[in-house]
Amino acid sequence: MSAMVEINADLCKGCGICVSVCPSRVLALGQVVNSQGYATAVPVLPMACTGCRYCAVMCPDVAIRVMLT
Amino acid sequence: MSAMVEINADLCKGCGICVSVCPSRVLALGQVVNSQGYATAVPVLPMACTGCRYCAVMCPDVAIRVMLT
Amino acid sequence: MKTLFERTQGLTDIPFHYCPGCTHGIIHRIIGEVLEELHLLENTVGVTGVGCAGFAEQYINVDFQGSAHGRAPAVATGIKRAHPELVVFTYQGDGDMVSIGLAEAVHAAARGEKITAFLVNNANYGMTGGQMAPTTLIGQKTATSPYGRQSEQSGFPLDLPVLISNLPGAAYVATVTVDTPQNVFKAKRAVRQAFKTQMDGLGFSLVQFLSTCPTNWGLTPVESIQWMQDNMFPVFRIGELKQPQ
Amino acid sequence: MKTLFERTQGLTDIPFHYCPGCTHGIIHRIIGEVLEELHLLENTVGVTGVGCAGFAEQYINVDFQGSAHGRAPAVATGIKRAHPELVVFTYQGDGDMVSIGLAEAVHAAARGEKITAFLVNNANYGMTGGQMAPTTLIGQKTATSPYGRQSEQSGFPLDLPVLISNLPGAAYVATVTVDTPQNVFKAKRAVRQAFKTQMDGLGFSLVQFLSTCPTNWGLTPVESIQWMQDNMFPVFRIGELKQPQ
Amino acid sequence: METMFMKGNEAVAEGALQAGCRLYFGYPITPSTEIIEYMAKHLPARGGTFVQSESEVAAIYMVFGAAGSGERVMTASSGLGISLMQEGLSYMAANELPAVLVNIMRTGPGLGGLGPMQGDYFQATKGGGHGDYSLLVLAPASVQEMADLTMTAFDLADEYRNPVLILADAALGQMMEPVTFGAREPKRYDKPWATTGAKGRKRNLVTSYNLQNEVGEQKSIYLEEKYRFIQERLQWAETYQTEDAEYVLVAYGTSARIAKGVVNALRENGVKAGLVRPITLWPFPSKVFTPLNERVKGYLVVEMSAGQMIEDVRLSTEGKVPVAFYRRQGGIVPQHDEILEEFAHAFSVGGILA
Amino acid sequence: METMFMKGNEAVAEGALQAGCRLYFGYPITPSTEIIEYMAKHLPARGGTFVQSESEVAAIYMVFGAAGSGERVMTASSGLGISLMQEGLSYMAANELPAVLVNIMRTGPGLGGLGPMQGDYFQATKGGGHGDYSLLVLAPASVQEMADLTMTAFDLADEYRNPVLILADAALGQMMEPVTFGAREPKRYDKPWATTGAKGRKRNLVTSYNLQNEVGEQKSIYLEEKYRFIQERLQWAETYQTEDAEYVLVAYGTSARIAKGVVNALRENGVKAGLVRPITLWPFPSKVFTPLNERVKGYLVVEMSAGQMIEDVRLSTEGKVPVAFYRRQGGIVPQHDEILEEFAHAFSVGGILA
Amino acid sequence: MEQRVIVAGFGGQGVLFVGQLLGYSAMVKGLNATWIPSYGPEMRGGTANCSVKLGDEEIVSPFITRTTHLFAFNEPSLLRFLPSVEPDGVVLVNGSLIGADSLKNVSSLAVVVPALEIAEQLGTRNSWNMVMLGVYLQTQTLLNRENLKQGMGKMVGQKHPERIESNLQAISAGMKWMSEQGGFIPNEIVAARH
Amino acid sequence: MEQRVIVAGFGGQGVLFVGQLLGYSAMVKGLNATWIPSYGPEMRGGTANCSVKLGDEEIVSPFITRTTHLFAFNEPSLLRFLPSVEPDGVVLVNGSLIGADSLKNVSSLAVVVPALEIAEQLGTRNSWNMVMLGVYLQTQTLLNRENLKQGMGKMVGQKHPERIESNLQAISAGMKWMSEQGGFIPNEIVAARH
Ligand SMILES: Cc1ncc(C[n+]2csc(CCOP(=O)(O)OP(=O)(O)O)c2C)c(N)n1
Ligand SMILES: Cc1ncc(C[n+]2csc(CCOP(=O)(O)OP(=O)(O)O)c2C)c(N)n1
Ligand code: SF4
Ligand code: SF4
Ligand code: SF4
Ligand code: SF4
Ligand code: SF4
Ligand code: SF4
Ligand SMILES: [Mg+2]
Ligand SMILES: [Mg+2]
Repeated sequence: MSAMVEINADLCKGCGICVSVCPSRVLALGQVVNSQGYATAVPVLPMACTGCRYCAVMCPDVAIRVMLT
Repeated sequence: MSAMVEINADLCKGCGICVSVCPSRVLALGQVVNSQGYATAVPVLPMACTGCRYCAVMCPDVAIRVMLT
Repeated sequence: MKTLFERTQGLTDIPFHYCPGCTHGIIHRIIGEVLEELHLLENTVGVTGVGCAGFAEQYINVDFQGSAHGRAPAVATGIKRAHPELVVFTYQGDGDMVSIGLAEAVHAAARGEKITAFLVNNANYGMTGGQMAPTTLIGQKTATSPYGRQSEQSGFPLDLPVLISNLPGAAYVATVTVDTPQNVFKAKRAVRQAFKTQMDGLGFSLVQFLSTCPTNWGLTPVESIQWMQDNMFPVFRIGELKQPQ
Repeated sequence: MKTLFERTQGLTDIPFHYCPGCTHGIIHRIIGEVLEELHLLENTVGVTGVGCAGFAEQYINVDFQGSAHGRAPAVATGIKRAHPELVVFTYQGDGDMVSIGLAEAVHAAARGEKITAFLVNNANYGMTGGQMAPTTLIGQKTATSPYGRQSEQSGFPLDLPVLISNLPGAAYVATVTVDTPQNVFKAKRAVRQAFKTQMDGLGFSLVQFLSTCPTNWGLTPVESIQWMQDNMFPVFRIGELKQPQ
Repeated sequence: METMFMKGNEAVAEGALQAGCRLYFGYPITPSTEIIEYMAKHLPARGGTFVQSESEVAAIYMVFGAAGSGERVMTASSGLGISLMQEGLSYMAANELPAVLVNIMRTGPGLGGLGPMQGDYFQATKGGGHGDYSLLVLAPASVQEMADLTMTAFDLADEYRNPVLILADAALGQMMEPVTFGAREPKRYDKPWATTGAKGRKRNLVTSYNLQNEVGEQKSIYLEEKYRFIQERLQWAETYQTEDAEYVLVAYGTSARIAKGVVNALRENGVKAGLVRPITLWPFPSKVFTPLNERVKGYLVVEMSAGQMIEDVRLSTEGKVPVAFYRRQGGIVPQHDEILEEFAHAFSVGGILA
Repeated sequence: METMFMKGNEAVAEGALQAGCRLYFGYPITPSTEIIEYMAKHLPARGGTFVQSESEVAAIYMVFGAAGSGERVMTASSGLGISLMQEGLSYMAANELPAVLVNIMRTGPGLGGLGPMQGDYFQATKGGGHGDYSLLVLAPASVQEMADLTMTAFDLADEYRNPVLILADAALGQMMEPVTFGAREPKRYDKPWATTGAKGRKRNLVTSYNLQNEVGEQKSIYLEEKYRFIQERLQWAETYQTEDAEYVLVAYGTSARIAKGVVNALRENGVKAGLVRPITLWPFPSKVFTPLNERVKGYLVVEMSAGQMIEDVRLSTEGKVPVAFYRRQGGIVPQHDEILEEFAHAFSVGGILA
Repeated sequence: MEQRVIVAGFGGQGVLFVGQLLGYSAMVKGLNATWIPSYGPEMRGGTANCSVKLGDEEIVSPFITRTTHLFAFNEPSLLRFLPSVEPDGVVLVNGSLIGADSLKNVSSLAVVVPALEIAEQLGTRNSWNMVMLGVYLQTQTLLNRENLKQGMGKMVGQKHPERIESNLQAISAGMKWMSEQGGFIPNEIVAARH
Repeated sequence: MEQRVIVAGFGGQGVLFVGQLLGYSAMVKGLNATWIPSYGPEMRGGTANCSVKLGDEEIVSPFITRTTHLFAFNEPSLLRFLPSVEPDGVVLVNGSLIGADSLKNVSSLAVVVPALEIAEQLGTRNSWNMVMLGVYLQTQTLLNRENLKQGMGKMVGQKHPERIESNLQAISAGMKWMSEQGGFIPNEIVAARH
């Protein structure tokens, strides 16, 4: 089983909080700008995700889903 | 020297507080009704007054003067 | 002939209109005396709330502004900020200050406003005929708690000095009583201390007086003092809750 | 495939309009989650104050009334007294609850009103562009304290939970933070405890959240969390100040 | 059916109870105090809830909350307290919340005095709060009407989803008269919009914020149309001897009682006088004036204020008929003889003074 | 003399400073916030005192206290906050306290929205508080006037011992325009009635309570006469192209700016149109209408409300001339073309639409 | 026919009670009635008064400009309300508090009632105001003792039957005293006139 | 002559600044000018716009119904305000955020400015909005570079002369770019038109 993090780019505002709290450095702010003009967060090291949910718990826009596959 | 208590019958409302606090039982509520309809306090044992001022300090209508003669 | 006690210059000549035995009168007198003793009669502005206390402006011999119900601390703030050199005090009932005027009172304390507030707590709304106040005791019958105040419906008596005494802006906070000559002297000392706190620029000062309302309590004046001692003294924390360091 | 974390039914589908990184969003979410977990979504009425927080009604998935600025505790009282069987909570900013709405909040506590109040303290008025709040820290620059808040002029930060925690009507009082995942979990426990206190009919419950306002603080969201830890944590008493016996 | 000898204030309270008022939130103020005291005493026993609020501001928002969750609710005060409620009243109207409030008018402005006055007419009818809205305003003129119009007020509030204000001067609040309560059953209204917990339905929002101007304008137009609809339907006035009247006195509340005596006196002296007594102050019963404007020689407005309702009378008479004015202030009620004198003077009618 | 490019709100604040305003008490609210922020920034440096109050209720009573002790003082807010001040305003008027307040109107009722609106006209001009009193109400229509009328307001307040309200819609508060400040010296008024400590004089009382009705009535009559005196003297309006006008638009504030453009367009199309722009809303400049009523064929009132000032226009026209109405609401400003259309429709004037 | 009654005196003298009782009694008799008190903080000053109107026609105003019956329980009240009394009106005066001097200028019928003494004889000192009511009954024809009895029943309910009883006794005593003065003859001077 | 300019984009793009600069510049030139922003909590949503009117006659309304110049800094702004642009108006588009697709329905003159690229070449990435202003200068005759310079001086004061300098460089670069496109010929299609 491995964990997977999913970021809803429509909701993400690129605040960077998830990036700062992920213990496994899974996330980073990307270059792509969404329809609101925000550079959203993206999983840059998706495989490193442990499913700890820190990112989701701290995301102010509830843009993150964490799953176990 | 002896103490003397003087009650302003226009101001007195006959509340009886001075009567109740005088340690020397100098005062009592009289039978005479003033223009406001109040039976005012009168010194019934004027000579017993020690000048302790308790009555004056407690009079809500500042109707009492205490003197030393 | 020496005068041991006479009417202070701090009071006007107008007879009080208060009910017989109402201790508002004692409180007026000691405030007037302290103002006279501290030579403040020409340097002070009082602010009344609305309530029986609202007539203080007729009796205490300084400039006065009549505020709206509960707003005296705000009015006093306006005066003090306009004229920091003046001594400014409010005279308010418990309904006035603890109920409708709570926000203004607490914020003045929190701001450390350099004013003095006198709170006359007679456990009900005297002026309007004896309704429940935030200070009304549990079980006490009033015109709006005809079955006795019940905490389940109306909560618990509010002791404003206790509430604000830990605010850093509150410099001097005391609760005093006017039930005996000795306690009246103590009360007068508290009044003096409150004004001094203001004059020294230390912050907000508050003196709560426990006071009687014979008319609405349905007791004689002397019984009222007894009732106050028996029922109010255990509920409100008496003493100097906070003194300037 | 198992879901470890997904959006709660306690939130609507409408995206938050809050600024990037504003922790109002975290607080919304945990309230929504607790409401869902306690099966309260069909049994609850929320009341918003005015402020950024005022939009909570769009997002938290229960019946809502939008109150005027500061008056949510009074509105909640009206609802709760009309429908004691409902769970009623307020969601208010620090300007809303501690400044203009102080009287309503303290009186609701004093009455032991069986409602829950959530106070989001971001040390300023977010919605109107970052003015000074009663919670603004000494020295903090805001739009109305452009030279930094000075206690001499504006007094001291007001910590509402501390102020009311000794009132007998206040049954559960806590201050929590949303700066780390661990603290968010703690905050969520406080939310649950607050609702439970209400459901058990024990009295008034208040949870203060220390929260960020990156936009008006002029910091990035991540810097804001750091600023909150460095500057707000020492000033506001964090923890459960009062628990039901 | 029972007849009681009651104060107007008590009749208001009893009327509310009989109309099914379930909650009362309020703050004491002379000369309205008997209302809150009656409620404190009787509401709990009759299955309701009484809360003394910390202020009038809190009172109106408690009323807001209870009304928003669908219950019949009331508050009462006097001018000063009603002033403090202006923000709340604007909110209630914007949210279309039904509730009944009572203003037992004392003298103003400021702290004023405790005597009867009609100086809060503008505040009541033009909207003392911000924005375009109206309260429905009812003006009783007897203790019986204090009871009856209070009951009516609850129905109107629910019918039109709007706060209804009973506007009475202190004399009406303080006086006692016989008053009869019939076995009037309170009407029941469905309130699907109320916040009662979103069980088995979509969640309800009671809010008045409009992020977008376009939405705001739609809301404004909706309210405007509602108000116009009410204005069409709800213009109540008592007309007394107006059928053949050449002169018409216009007054409400206690002023109207005295004016009625004046009309009687004028009739005894052969002057064809009549009385229009507006019962709804908002909507103002303009329609009543339309036929009169064509044949009346003069109106005499009598108020206990510097002249407030007279503006609505002027608007209703469209400049067609002269409008004279008599008033007393400061808690003093206009006197029969004085009104007669003013009448004689305004319309140069002789021989009517004793 | 310096010309600056400023927001209307800033111009109000700078105007106040130049008028010698020494104290500001207030509470933030969009769209007036620039005023409090400007004061927080500049008042201390210019020898004054700024206090952010805990609420609008507290603000107006702080203003009360400072005004009562003789200092020039101001507060500003928007509709909701002004509603909360109604009790205080009644008190201030009753105590004849001079001060300046500013309402930067947003949309209402209730929480409303932030767009510009003129829905607080009734509240401002009829007295939203209890009792008979009036505020003096000034309505600027440009950023320059935001500054100038604020300065004037301080003088009027002291001159007549009455609170003066600047009533401006949010567009005027938020827009920037060039504004020039002259070297206008603030007038100085003696205030022997102020509470400044009773040194060398009898003590002063600032109170509004009347124990006896007779005293209350004297006070009412005194105030009434003062107001009538002001009404006689102080009716200000800008008239534009009214000399030969057959049709007159009536509007204030932002509406008036747009209406002026419409007048220009009508003139270009050969229609003799003019504009009356009331500058004092209380007293309403009725006198300006008197000569016009005799020859004008129609008035068109333009407001950003459901229709409030139109009542005063109707009262001023005494039914002699038809009064048409155009308005937008909810934060939307009436548009040039729409007004033209309404004009064409109301007065059956053809050929003026593009 | 309309009676316009003012009752005035110190607080605590039962001023409002006496007035209300007239109102209740009129109501139970099927008459129209209004009662209005002076109210508010003046009461702190210790005086009180109320106006009662009774009659078979609609009562337009509850206020009284021309008084038909004045109950003056103390001197300030007498001085204050005397000017409003009609030439053929009746002034009922509490003789225990008001001296003959004060009545010098009274041109209407003035009845000085030794009410306290009468009540003391009954052993119910506090019922002196009921004695006054008894005297009043003899000066008019709208209300009689039975009306007052029923009014009292409606007013205080059946909770204190003994109080009603002692009140009625005092009323009777007042009636008796007045008839001993020769009864009431409209527009004539009765024994009690000063 | 009256110019009616709308500047619209995301918060943080300097929308209000650009608009105010136009106002200040007009003022120092002795023209009339009004500026009005959209304001309030919509800004939380991340968009901003303002309306500027400039001209030598009295400006009656600060609001714009027919736009002569639209600065569209992002796509939603373009879509929102395009309908208001006059047939002979000018649409100045931030080419770095707005794709050619969005311009399909533009019937007025649209100038797509590679503003970010130009600013980056200058080494002042953030001054791309000044580049837009430079382009604008070439499309009208009311204001020139000198006016903007003075307006900027009045607006930001002498505190940051280096910022003024770099802004002016960016303006010049924008002007240069536009003139390289063949300059502005009213009612004709310029190179940049899509
Ligand atoms: C806004 C407003 N609400 C209500 C009142 C009526 N009112 C006058 S005094 C008072 C209460 C006074 O009680 P308190 O402050 O305890 O003073 P006390 O008379 O007991 O000394 C009230 C409710 C008022 N004047 N203004
Ligand atoms: C009576 C009233 N006064 C002022 C305002 C303007 N106002 C709206 S929100 C707000 C402050 C909000 O600050 P806070 O409560 O701290 O919430 P935040 O936006 O910081 O979450 C103010 C002053 C208002 N809406 N109503
Ligand atoms: S679940 Fe944990 S490890 Fe995975 S992305 Fe989120 S914070 Fe990182
Ligand atoms: S915390 Fe949420 S909103 Fe912020 S960057 Fe991460 S996913 Fe986006
Ligand atoms: S001074 Fe003392 S002893 Fe004399 S009467 Fe007063 S209380 Fe009694
Ligand atoms: S205490 Fe004063 S008022 Fe009371 S009885 Fe004695 S003298 Fe009279
Ligand atoms: S009512 Fe009570 S507080 Fe007021 S004067 Fe009388 S006794 Fe004193
Ligand atoms: S202004 Fe502050 S509190 Fe409001 S949404 Fe933005 S960051 Fe959050
Ligand atoms: Mg009290
Ligand atoms: Mg905040």
